[in-house]
Amino acid sequence: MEDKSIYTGIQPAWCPGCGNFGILQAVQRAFAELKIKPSRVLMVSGIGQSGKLPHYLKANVFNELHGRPIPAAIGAKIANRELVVIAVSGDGDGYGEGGNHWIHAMRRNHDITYLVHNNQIYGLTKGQASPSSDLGFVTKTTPDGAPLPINPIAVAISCEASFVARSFAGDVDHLSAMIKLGISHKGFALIDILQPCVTFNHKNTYSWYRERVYKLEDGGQYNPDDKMAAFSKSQEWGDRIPIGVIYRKVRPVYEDLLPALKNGPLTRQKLDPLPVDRFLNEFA
Amino acid sequence: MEDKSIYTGIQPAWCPGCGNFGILQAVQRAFAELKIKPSRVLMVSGIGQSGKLPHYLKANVFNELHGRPIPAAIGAKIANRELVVIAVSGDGDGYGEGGNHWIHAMRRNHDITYLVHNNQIYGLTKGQASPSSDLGFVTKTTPDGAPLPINPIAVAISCEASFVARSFAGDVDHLSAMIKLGISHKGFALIDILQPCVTFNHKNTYSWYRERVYKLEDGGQYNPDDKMAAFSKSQEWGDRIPIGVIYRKVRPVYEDLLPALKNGPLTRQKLDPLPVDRFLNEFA
Amino acid sequence: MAVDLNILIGGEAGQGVQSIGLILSKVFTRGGYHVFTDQDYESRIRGGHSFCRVRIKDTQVQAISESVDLLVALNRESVDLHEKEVVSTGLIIAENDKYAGGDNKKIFVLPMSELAKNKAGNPLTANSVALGALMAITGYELELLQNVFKDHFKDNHVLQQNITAAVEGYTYTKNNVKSSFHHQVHAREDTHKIVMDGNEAVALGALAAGCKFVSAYPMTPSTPVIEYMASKENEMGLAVIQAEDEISAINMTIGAAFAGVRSMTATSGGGFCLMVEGFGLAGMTETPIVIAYGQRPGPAIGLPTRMEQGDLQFVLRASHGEFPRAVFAPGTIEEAFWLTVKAFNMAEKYQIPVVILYDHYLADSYNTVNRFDMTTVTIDRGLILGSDELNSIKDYKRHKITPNGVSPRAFPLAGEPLVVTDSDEHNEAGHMIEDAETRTLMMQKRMRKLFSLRQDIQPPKLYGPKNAGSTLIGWGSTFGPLKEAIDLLHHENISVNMVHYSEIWPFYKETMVDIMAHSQHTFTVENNFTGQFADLIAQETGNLVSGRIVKYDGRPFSPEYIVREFNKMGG
Amino acid sequence: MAVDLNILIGGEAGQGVQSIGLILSKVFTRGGYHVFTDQDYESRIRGGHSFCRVRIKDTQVQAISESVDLLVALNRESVDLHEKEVVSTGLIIAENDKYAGGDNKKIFVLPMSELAKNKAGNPLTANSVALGALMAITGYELELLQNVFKDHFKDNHVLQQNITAAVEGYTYTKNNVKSSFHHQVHAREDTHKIVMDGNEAVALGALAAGCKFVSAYPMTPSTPVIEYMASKENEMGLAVIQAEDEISAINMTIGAAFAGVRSMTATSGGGFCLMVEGFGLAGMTETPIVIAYGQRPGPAIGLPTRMEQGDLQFVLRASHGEFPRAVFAPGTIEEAFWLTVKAFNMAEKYQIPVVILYDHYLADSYNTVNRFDMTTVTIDRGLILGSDELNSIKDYKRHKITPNGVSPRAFPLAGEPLVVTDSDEHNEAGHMIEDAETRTLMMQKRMRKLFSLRQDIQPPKLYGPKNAGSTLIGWGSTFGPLKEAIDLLHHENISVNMVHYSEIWPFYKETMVDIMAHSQHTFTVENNFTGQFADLIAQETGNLVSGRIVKYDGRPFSPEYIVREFNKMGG
Ligand SMILES: Cc1ncc(C[n+]2csc(CCOP(=O)(O)OP(=O)(O)O)c2C)c(N)n1
Ligand SMILES: Cc1ncc(C[n+]2csc(CCOP(=O)(O)OP(=O)(O)O)c2C)c(N)n1
Ligand code: SF4
Ligand code: SF4
Ligand SMILES: [Mg+2]
Ligand SMILES: [Mg+2]
Repeated sequence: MEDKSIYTGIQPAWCPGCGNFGILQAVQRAFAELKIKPSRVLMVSGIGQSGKLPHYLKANVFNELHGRPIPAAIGAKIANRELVVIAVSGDGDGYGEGGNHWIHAMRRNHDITYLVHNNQIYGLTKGQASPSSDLGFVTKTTPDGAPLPINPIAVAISCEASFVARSFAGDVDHLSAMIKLGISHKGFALIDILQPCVTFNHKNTYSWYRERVYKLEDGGQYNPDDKMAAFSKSQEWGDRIPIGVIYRKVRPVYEDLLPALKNGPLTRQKLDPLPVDRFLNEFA
Repeated sequence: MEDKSIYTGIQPAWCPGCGNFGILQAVQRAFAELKIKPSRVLMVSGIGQSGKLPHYLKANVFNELHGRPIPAAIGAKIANRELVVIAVSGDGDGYGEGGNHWIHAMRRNHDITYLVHNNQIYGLTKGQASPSSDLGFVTKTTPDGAPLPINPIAVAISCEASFVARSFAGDVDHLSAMIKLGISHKGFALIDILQPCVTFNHKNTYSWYRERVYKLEDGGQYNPDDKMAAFSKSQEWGDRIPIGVIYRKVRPVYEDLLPALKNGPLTRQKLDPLPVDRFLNEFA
Repeated sequence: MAVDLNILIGGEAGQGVQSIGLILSKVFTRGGYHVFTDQDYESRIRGGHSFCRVRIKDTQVQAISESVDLLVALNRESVDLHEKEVVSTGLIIAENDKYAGGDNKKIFVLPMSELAKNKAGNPLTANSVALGALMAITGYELELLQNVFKDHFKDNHVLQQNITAAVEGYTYTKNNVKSSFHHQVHAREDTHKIVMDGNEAVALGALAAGCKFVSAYPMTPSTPVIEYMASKENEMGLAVIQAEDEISAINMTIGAAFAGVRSMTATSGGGFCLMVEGFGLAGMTETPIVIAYGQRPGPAIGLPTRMEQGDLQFVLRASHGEFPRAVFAPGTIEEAFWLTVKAFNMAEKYQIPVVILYDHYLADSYNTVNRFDMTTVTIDRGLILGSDELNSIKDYKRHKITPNGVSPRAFPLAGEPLVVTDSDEHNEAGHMIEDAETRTLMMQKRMRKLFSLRQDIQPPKLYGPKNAGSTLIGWGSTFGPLKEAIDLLHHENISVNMVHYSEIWPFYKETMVDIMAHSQHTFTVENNFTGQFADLIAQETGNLVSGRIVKYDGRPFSPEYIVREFNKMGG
Repeated sequence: MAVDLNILIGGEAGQGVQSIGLILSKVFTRGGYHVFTDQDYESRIRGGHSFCRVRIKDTQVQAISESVDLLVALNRESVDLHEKEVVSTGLIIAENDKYAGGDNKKIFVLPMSELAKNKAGNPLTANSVALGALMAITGYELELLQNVFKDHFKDNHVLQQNITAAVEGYTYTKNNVKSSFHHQVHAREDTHKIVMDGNEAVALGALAAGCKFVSAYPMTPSTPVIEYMASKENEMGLAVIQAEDEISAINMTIGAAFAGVRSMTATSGGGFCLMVEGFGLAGMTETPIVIAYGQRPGPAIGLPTRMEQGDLQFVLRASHGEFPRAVFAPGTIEEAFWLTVKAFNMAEKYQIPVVILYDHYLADSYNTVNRFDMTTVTIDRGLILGSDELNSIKDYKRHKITPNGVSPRAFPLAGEPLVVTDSDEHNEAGHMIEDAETRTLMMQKRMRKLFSLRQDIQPPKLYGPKNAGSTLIGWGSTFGPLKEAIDLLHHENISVNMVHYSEIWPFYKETMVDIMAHSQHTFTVENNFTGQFADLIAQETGNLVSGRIVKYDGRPFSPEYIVREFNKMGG
């Protein structure tokens, strides 16, 4: 058995029974199984219940503003490619406030892993609808029912995210396997995690998800390399919800575009004003 | 022939030969053919060469900040549903700076028309790459070549935009037809317009586009009601570029969700403090 | 005997501390008392520690007190943390006397869980047992509690269980409490006052003012404003939309205002940061909008559920470039209502953005107030052209240059003429311009509005003697604690008065100049680090205050704290 | 005779006005002169009207002059608009003498298009014809123009055409100009100075300081900073990324800085509005970043291609909550370089965000400057733990409380210990906290950094006699015009001196207090409406200035304008 104790952080402040505990376990297990030392990992999270995750395990942590983990993760990855960089959002944080960063980070294919704790609600601010709340979901800010939700899987495929998976916080085995794949993938890896919020979301509960999720791996004929099949799969939501790797495509990562990164991490480059002297000739 | 003179605004400040002139003509023709009075139209534009369009025709105009025409258009539409509200962006304005508003407005299905002058470049700021610049496109800010562009059609379909079309500024007939359909459509209508920038984009020129575009209407067997077909069509970009209505789906508009709008435009509701008196009982 | 009873209820998040506070506030208000209740909670949904302090007086009360007469401890931690605040004659109501070492004489053991489960048949009614006990201990009328329960619990079965629980707690306490509690309170005549918090007052103010459009993104502490307004969508003919982010929220608000309705957004510091560009857009396009801005401690995420007055200077200067704005900072719940109404009037009269700058403390504190008289609410939409007027104009100019800078407003489709505006500098017709002359005239036109706006600003409130040795200066939610601090200092025979600003910008300078000339010592009292209001005074009057009393730990001032700091400063 | 030659080139956008300006600047710099060249253009790519003014002196020059000796009119409008600026002995070079009514004696008709097309074989060389003519008229050495052409035109064929065009213009002019021009200039010894604009100086400063990461979103006037830096990616080992928006840009910048490299972003007011929340995040997490902030007139989109100093107070107060920051506003091109270097040093030494607040005028004006000596550039990264030091610490605390408030910094993966930080208020270890005590200590820790930072701030520059009847006070890009205004006033025997701030925050108070005590009259001179620096002085010193000379039409001050305003104020 892997030793997860080295990944234990401070005491979680989540509600008892919250789906986030499953995510925490899965991340720790993935690290342990991949044998990644805490010091090699940088977790950049946003604000929300999800944003607290990094504090509860052991890693380098940058707890960002609401909606902004992706840009900081990108900046850090470019500065030091030797870091394993994981961005962590909630559905509000990632698909709402931070939606613009998300779509552009996917198309540019930055080499980071993106965990989205998708509880289909704003947890930390006490139960408003989120961009992924089901159609018609009633909250105090959506008394007339929420509009059509975002389909994160479909959007990710349309933005050519190079690894797109969905998993379920209630299935730690599956989730940790997905996280391992995501971390191992070179390029932007989205893992949308169905996460029950026991306090504010009384619709999409553990049992609601459990009755619906099925594994794409089971059956063994689903091919995540087929974009059209993936898009078609992304349309399934309701009685049956697929989990697993939905889309995957090997393509150049953004960081490979940058000539400066060829000589090792930027953090190790020398700071030297002297070469600038020759640029001055341009101004003579 | 329609009389477009009533739609003539101030003198354009675009470069001679700019694709925007074709868009201007097409919009005027669409208005004329739909017999929409200028006073019924509100055009909300962002900042960029595209953002100047509304000034060059006759309509109510709110020239917004860079990237923000969609939210103001939504606010105005909710305030007064009797207005024909058209938001106008460039590719940088709409898909870059304003990307988050775009994806959420589509899923919520606000009843507005959205014209994106897509010249695959930042025109007004003198030629930097835009989110839709072709892969590898070299500019001063992308000396190593631009990363994979956004695919606005695919993203729109994945966000369930209820009307998704592409047209070409070099084909005023086609474009004005698309704009008419977009305005007549109830719900969010995206019209992505291929627009040559004669000054800064020397790749995607009139002839480059002309050699590639073909009309979906021609051939007569393309069905924009089929989402999978639409997504598949959205993947075409290169030697052949489809123009026409790519996806269409009738679904409830956001404004229909709002109970307050049942009694006519909000602009016509009375401002009356007295009903608040009975709410005070809740606080006794 | 004057009533001044202080009850503190402590427990974990999720244990219902806040609703005990609200119920008590209503119970005592219905019995003719004045109540002030604050909230202290962490940024989590379950666990941790939270508490609320209910203060009951027979005269107006607008601040909490540091000493506690009755501590209701829903868990052990509440005893540990708050025991020391309990006065010598006070009492601690707790489930278990093992709390706090077990030898605490003040503890009155109340088997809340047991009574709730076994007698009322529902373990969730434990809080009602405690409420019943409180009635017994203070000698207050149990019927009033039952009354409030009737409005509070919608489900009849649940209501009955809670009533039973309260009776059980009441009876058990009557039978078991050793000695009579020092502070007995009896219901007086119901003066039909109401109880609400700052968020509710802002929301009601906006509804009364005829706000028809709200777009916002949730953020503590102002989320309840939009939640409350959303609950009145139907009755008020109002559209509330939760936007994808704050940038969208403010731009939607501007779009709706441009189209012709009163519209607003609500946020806190982090959200306002994202609105700053839109704020300037409202200034440039002369679009009237109202922003309810509930402050919390920064920078960045800071302390999400706590209070600070750290954003004053930011709001005064927010956005690049220069344009007129108004900033109001209500000192009380009542002011929160009335200044919100005024915010809408000023916004439309001067076609500017107006900020209601309050904070978590005011947002989340309950206070007994008079029912607002809706017949005295005035709605002044400023200069708006109706369709006849409009159609008689050939070329309507949205930004016509006028002597006072205010251009007659018109809305799209109100008539035939077109309404045009631009975020770029523009001419009278609203079209983009480049020339120096038009730019200069337009800057002058917009800034000129400040002159008239100034006439509509009320002077700050003075309290205490006109001339005094020292003056305490405050703004916003410090009003209550400051006023009571003055009373305490007067009891110590100290010559001191107070100036309180709730209409902050444009700055009402005259009073301050006068005070600076007459008082020997002037001290600003603010919940921030640098003393931002003191900076404002210096900037506007060229006078430096003698001292700055500041607090930046995320907690409000108590009157006692102010007195101590004042004395330290040798005021 | 002292040389002070003023050339104005006017034409449509797209006609190459700007490159004529640059070429002339280089030509005269290579001939040992000092040049100052500004740009005036509209927010469009073709058409409209743009011009640039080239001033050539034999001594240092840092401002334009209002009077024009030579007007090169590339179109009719340039004559119409600028004719009145031409001095009586001046000359107008134009294609057609029908311009300006046709009877303008000053017009020298130069058939630019014809010579370009027929003699040089390329109609696009018309500007070079004009340049050749300028050499002939001023008596300047044609070889120097040809020299500059060699560096300017990369393609040999095009180069030859332009050389021919210049010779044609030169010869035609020599043969046809009626009388000798009043202002003859001959090349002096080449002092090997260089010519650059403010954007280039900032970009070079950042490169010299070792900036390794830039993320930005294009915005006038600062876009050229990132464009220039991107052109050096390979040579400097630097990553430049154009972000999807400014929010992303600043947060990427912060992420890279946290990971361990010097990083920056560049923007203008509208973009900075969107960065305001991230700015506070840098403050809260103590992450050093540098922001190159080129001002333009606001509010909102304002005048995109023009100048203003309207954002000072915004930057000083931007973001909710309170945290230390530094704001530098270079007065000259040279300062733009050196203060950018300093910005990186201060950012890392104090772990704070630092803003270089310049404006379109400085950004886009060329000036003759000495080559920056790279051997004198110092790089001070502050307290950073190396891997050995780090590994010897058991529990590294990113936000350790220290006497001066600065915590030793470490980067992820620099050693085994973990680096943790949070946008929430946090403890020394970087984890979120809720308690009042830690909050208070952390606020104090961060704000304490200001004390040491103050020691690193240079006093403002004084010019003129130490004591004078009046003092003109400026900041940022007004340095040049202000200094020359002082000279002009001294010629009028007026007792006046000047104080100029380029390191604005933390505010260097002592000088100002001293000046206010000695000068009878103090006048701030600023390109904004309200006099924002005057507000800052009042806030910091408690003194009001006697008057505020302001200008807010989007155009820079000329020395003459300042003198007129000063005289009007009775200074
Ligand atoms: C700019 C900004 N806007 C709003 C907030 C308030 N806020 C904090 S968390 C949150 C939403 C949380 O929802 P989600 O991201 O789904 O996370 P969850 O708590 O459900 O895990 C909001 C709106 C904030 N901190 N900053
Ligand atoms: C917040 C903000 N950021 C940046 C800018 C500068 N800016 C103006 S237009 C523009 C890009 C224009 O590109 P696009 O939207 O494609 O329009 P085009 O000019 O190509 O039509 C930019 C970056 C701005 N005005 N505001
Ligand atoms: S509110 Fe929901 S998401 Fe947040 S901790 Fe509780 S259960 Fe989890
Ligand atoms: S720069 Fe390009 S987009 Fe802009 S007006 Fe010129 S041709 Fe059109
Ligand atoms: Mg959530
Ligand atoms: Mg474009």
